[in-house]
Amino acid sequence: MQTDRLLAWILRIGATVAALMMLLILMFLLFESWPALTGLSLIRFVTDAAWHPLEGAYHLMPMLLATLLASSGALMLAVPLGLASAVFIVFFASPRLAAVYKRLIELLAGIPSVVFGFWGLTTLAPLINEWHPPGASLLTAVLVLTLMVLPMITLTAYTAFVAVPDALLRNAAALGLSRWGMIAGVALPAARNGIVAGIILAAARALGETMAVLMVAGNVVQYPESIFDPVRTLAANIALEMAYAMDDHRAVLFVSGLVLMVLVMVLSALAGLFERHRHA
Amino acid sequence: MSLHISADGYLRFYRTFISAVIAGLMVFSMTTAHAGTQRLTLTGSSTVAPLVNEIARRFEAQFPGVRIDVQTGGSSRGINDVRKGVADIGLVSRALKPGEEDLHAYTIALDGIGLIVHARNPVVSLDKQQVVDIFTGKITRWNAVGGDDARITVINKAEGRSTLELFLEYFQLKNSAIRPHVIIGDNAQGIKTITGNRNAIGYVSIGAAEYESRRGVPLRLLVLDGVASSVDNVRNGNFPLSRPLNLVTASAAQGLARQFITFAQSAQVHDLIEAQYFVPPDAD
Amino acid sequence: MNGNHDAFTLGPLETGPACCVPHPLIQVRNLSLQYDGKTALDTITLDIYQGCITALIGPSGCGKTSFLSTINRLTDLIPRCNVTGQILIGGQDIHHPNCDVQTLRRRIGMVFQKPVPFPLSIRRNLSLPLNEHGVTRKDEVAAIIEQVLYDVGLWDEVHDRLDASALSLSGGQQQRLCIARALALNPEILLMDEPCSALDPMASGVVEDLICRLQGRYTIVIVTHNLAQARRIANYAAFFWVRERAGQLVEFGRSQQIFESPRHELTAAYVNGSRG
Amino acid sequence: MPEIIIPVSVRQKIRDFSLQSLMYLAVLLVSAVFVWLLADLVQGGMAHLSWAFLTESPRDAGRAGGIASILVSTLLILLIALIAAVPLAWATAVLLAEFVPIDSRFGRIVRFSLYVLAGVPSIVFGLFGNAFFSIYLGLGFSILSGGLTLACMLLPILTSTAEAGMRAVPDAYRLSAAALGMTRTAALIHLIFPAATPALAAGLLIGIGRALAETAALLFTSGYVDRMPGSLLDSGRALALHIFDLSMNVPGGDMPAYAAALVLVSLLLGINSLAMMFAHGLQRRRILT
Repeated sequence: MQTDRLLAWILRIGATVAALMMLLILMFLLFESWPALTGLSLIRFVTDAAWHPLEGAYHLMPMLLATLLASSGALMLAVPLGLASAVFIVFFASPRLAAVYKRLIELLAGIPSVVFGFWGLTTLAPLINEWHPPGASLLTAVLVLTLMVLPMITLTAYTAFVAVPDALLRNAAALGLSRWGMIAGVALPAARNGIVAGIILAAARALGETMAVLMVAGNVVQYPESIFDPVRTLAANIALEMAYAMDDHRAVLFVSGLVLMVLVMVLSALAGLFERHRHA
Repeated sequence: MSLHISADGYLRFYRTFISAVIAGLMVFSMTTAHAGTQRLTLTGSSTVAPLVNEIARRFEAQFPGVRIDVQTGGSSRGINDVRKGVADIGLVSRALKPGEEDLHAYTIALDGIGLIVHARNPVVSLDKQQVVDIFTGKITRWNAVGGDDARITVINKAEGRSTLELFLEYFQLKNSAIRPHVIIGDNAQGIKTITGNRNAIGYVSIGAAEYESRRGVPLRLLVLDGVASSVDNVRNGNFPLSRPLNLVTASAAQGLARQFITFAQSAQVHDLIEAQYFVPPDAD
Repeated sequence: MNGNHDAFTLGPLETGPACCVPHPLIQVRNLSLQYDGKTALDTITLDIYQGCITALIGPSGCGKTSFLSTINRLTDLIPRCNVTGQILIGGQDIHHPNCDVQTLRRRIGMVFQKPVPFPLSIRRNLSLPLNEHGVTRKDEVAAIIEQVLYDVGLWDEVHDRLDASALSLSGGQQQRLCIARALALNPEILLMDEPCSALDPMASGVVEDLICRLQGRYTIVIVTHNLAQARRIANYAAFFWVRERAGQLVEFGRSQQIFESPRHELTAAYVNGSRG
Repeated sequence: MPEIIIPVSVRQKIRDFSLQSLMYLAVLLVSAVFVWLLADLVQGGMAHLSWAFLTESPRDAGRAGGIASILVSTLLILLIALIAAVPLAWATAVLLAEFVPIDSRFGRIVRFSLYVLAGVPSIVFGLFGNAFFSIYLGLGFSILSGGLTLACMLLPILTSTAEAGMRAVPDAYRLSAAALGMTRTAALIHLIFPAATPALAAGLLIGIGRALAETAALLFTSGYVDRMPGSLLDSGRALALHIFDLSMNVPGGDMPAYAAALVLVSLLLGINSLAMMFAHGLQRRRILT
């Protein structure tokens, strides 16, 4: 009994430390962004002429917009592709083919972002450059991000589809629904919450992705006029400028980190909500 | 079916694994403790870094037990890290600015900033106004300056890079006026981008550009206002866009840092400076 | 696996004084139990006699299993489970702060409905609890293992493969191993929660036979849905009934009396098969 | 004029057919891109890959030589991360799975906090690591601060896999062990941990994969000195960061970058497969028992 109590206390301390990690990170981000949050008026992130930190201009909007554009573009491509892949695995492929394809998607999920970025840099960007210079662009970033979040969407949708009770599908089939009628009318609604949660998590991942985007997006701070224009995302900006940022500039970078973290926190809380109501 | 064996086996595996890890770490920390290494951390300009790396190797060879680590990130990082105490010596590829009087700078070499294009780009020279027009987006195609009929890809340096600051200063531009297509950090990244894009133009350290082009990298330094971007022109003071390469410390250098800086300023490393296509400071 | 092993007939038990004496070993006084504020057992008062087999019978959900787990305080493991009232074992209150729950559970063996062999070897299944209770001398452990395996009639079946996985045993063998595991700690009391219901009839018969042989040496409390079995093996029977979702003790007495001349009409209806 | 009426079944068939074609198209596209990517890596990397590449340290900014020192640094960063994260994560998992009720307030707070931590972008971990470990704790750019930053990243994934693994162990073991008078600690050591081992191993491997793939969090914590590290306080360049640096900053660095990427991807795919094997074994085993 005494060993149990001792162990419980040790574990409790460990768990507390683990839980406090989040708080510690948040605290440090806040602490480092404090000069910007108090010293600069926040409206300057919107009203300053441009992003020229060394000239004291901290216009964050183009980067925020680029971040949102790149992520939503990636989702627009990855959601249909991912759903199609999941439907294929669950409802169409032979067990053998399904296993092979699912394995392929899992392997894709295991490829590190730097390799995606490298591939985008050496293969995709030159191709797009042939078509419409400069190659490193919003489009390249969207394509690379698509590849990165696709496995996530596929695998969560797969899990959600598999969790749909067989009886439901058998009943639908007994009613004479075609396979697609069954998928669209029964399986998709039943798996909806799980799929949505997966998509939200993918969005969070895309928003926070740094290296791959940094390598292929061109990193010019601007409002893109076309998908061939280079852009810089918030995360890439941190990676680019963190090394030499000082004083206000450094604080602003921490603010953008904070913005990213809050965005992602909201998204994961939302995903958690959907996850919880999966069977409701 | 003999699951119990695997279960017991796992326990044994845990123990072996953990003891192996601990043993490994102990051996590792012991070897390093016995070495009694003295360490210098240098961070900053990517222009200075390759040179300092070479100097550091020679220094380490002469003073065993010393380890010198060099990381890039731009001159501003060098200043920043020195002030924060993260680095012992900062690498800064320009003179100290007003507001940086708290630091101590030691010049080890001179360098220039040259405009570069791909080796297959027919353009060989530009004047000051053409450069300004290209970088501010008034000229967008190469044929306007005697090149191919192709869109110009403008490569600009990221903020915090002294190469950018000098470039802006010389052409009397504001960074906000420049219309870039690609933003690069280190010199090497600029050179790499140029070699991957026939229609790009950028500017980097002359030393770095010469070093790479002599190694067969397909790039060309442009003639600016009739003056060739070359080490010779930097040496004889003809090239307008030149700058000192400095080692910077937070307080007057002492101990190992002092030793290293003295070494880097001595004639023992002139061959290294020449090999990187920079100019030793006392040569002019 | 096949059930043939279970047809093996048991050898005689080496016993101490095999007797069922009307001396209360466990005294349950006004025991109530709430899960999450909802009453599951309502003021049970009951004596369980030393060396006897007491069968707990009644419909599903009437709290028999809950009652069983209050005796060895397994209810401690269930969050928001609240036990009030008294249980005295040999006159000692098991909820007294000085009562060490590990020692208590050592004195009280428990056998569950589904056999739960640990995913370890047969030998380790028996030696692990022994080691935990401080029996570490190898020869001593080996002797106890042989003794208890012999007692439950497994020795001849498994003595040549003690290091095989316990999961490789048949269902009936697994259940007997679990009984042996409980016996190895030399308990005074055995709690059995429908020990035969997950087994096929053949294996069930072997285990029932075993329980009968344990009578006298141990005080046994057994939950069973099999009335015939209760009638065959029990000295005493307690009939539980569920009223407004709370289990209550309706009638307690010698099993002959409960089954042949029940005093309460619910008991009569239940044992005659018309209710429940 | 007779209206052209398409019967429902025909309309349905057209719809089904077009949906099905689109689906197959998507599947083909995804497979093709994957094969393209892998083929590129293999083709680009094989030529440069050799035994010497693995055993020599990089020279000339990585254009020549190999990746030996990079591998050592990567391994050390990984070790630090695991040594820091595994005990903490598993302790938390044990507490959550074995000691507090699933819906207790404490458990919920810890779980929520880790859930949020799991979503934090790696660059934000990098910011934190730089501010906390490198500057505040004064560890500078070192393998130690990089490893500790990674440890924070691994905490949620290690905890959740371990908790799930322990929850999957049947309650019957816990009850039986308790009924035999065993302490929880004893049950944990002798029964639950061994039974949960495949899940723990799978989680560990997933964590290792995550750590090996990480770049952004290491950029400002472990730094990118490409020399053989002499101590844990030296800066060391991780493999993923080496690929980044070669491809971004080194003219003529593409070939070694391909080779390094091939090494990293092979490593990760191997680890990934191993993790899947453990997870798969776990499923099969649950059916068996």
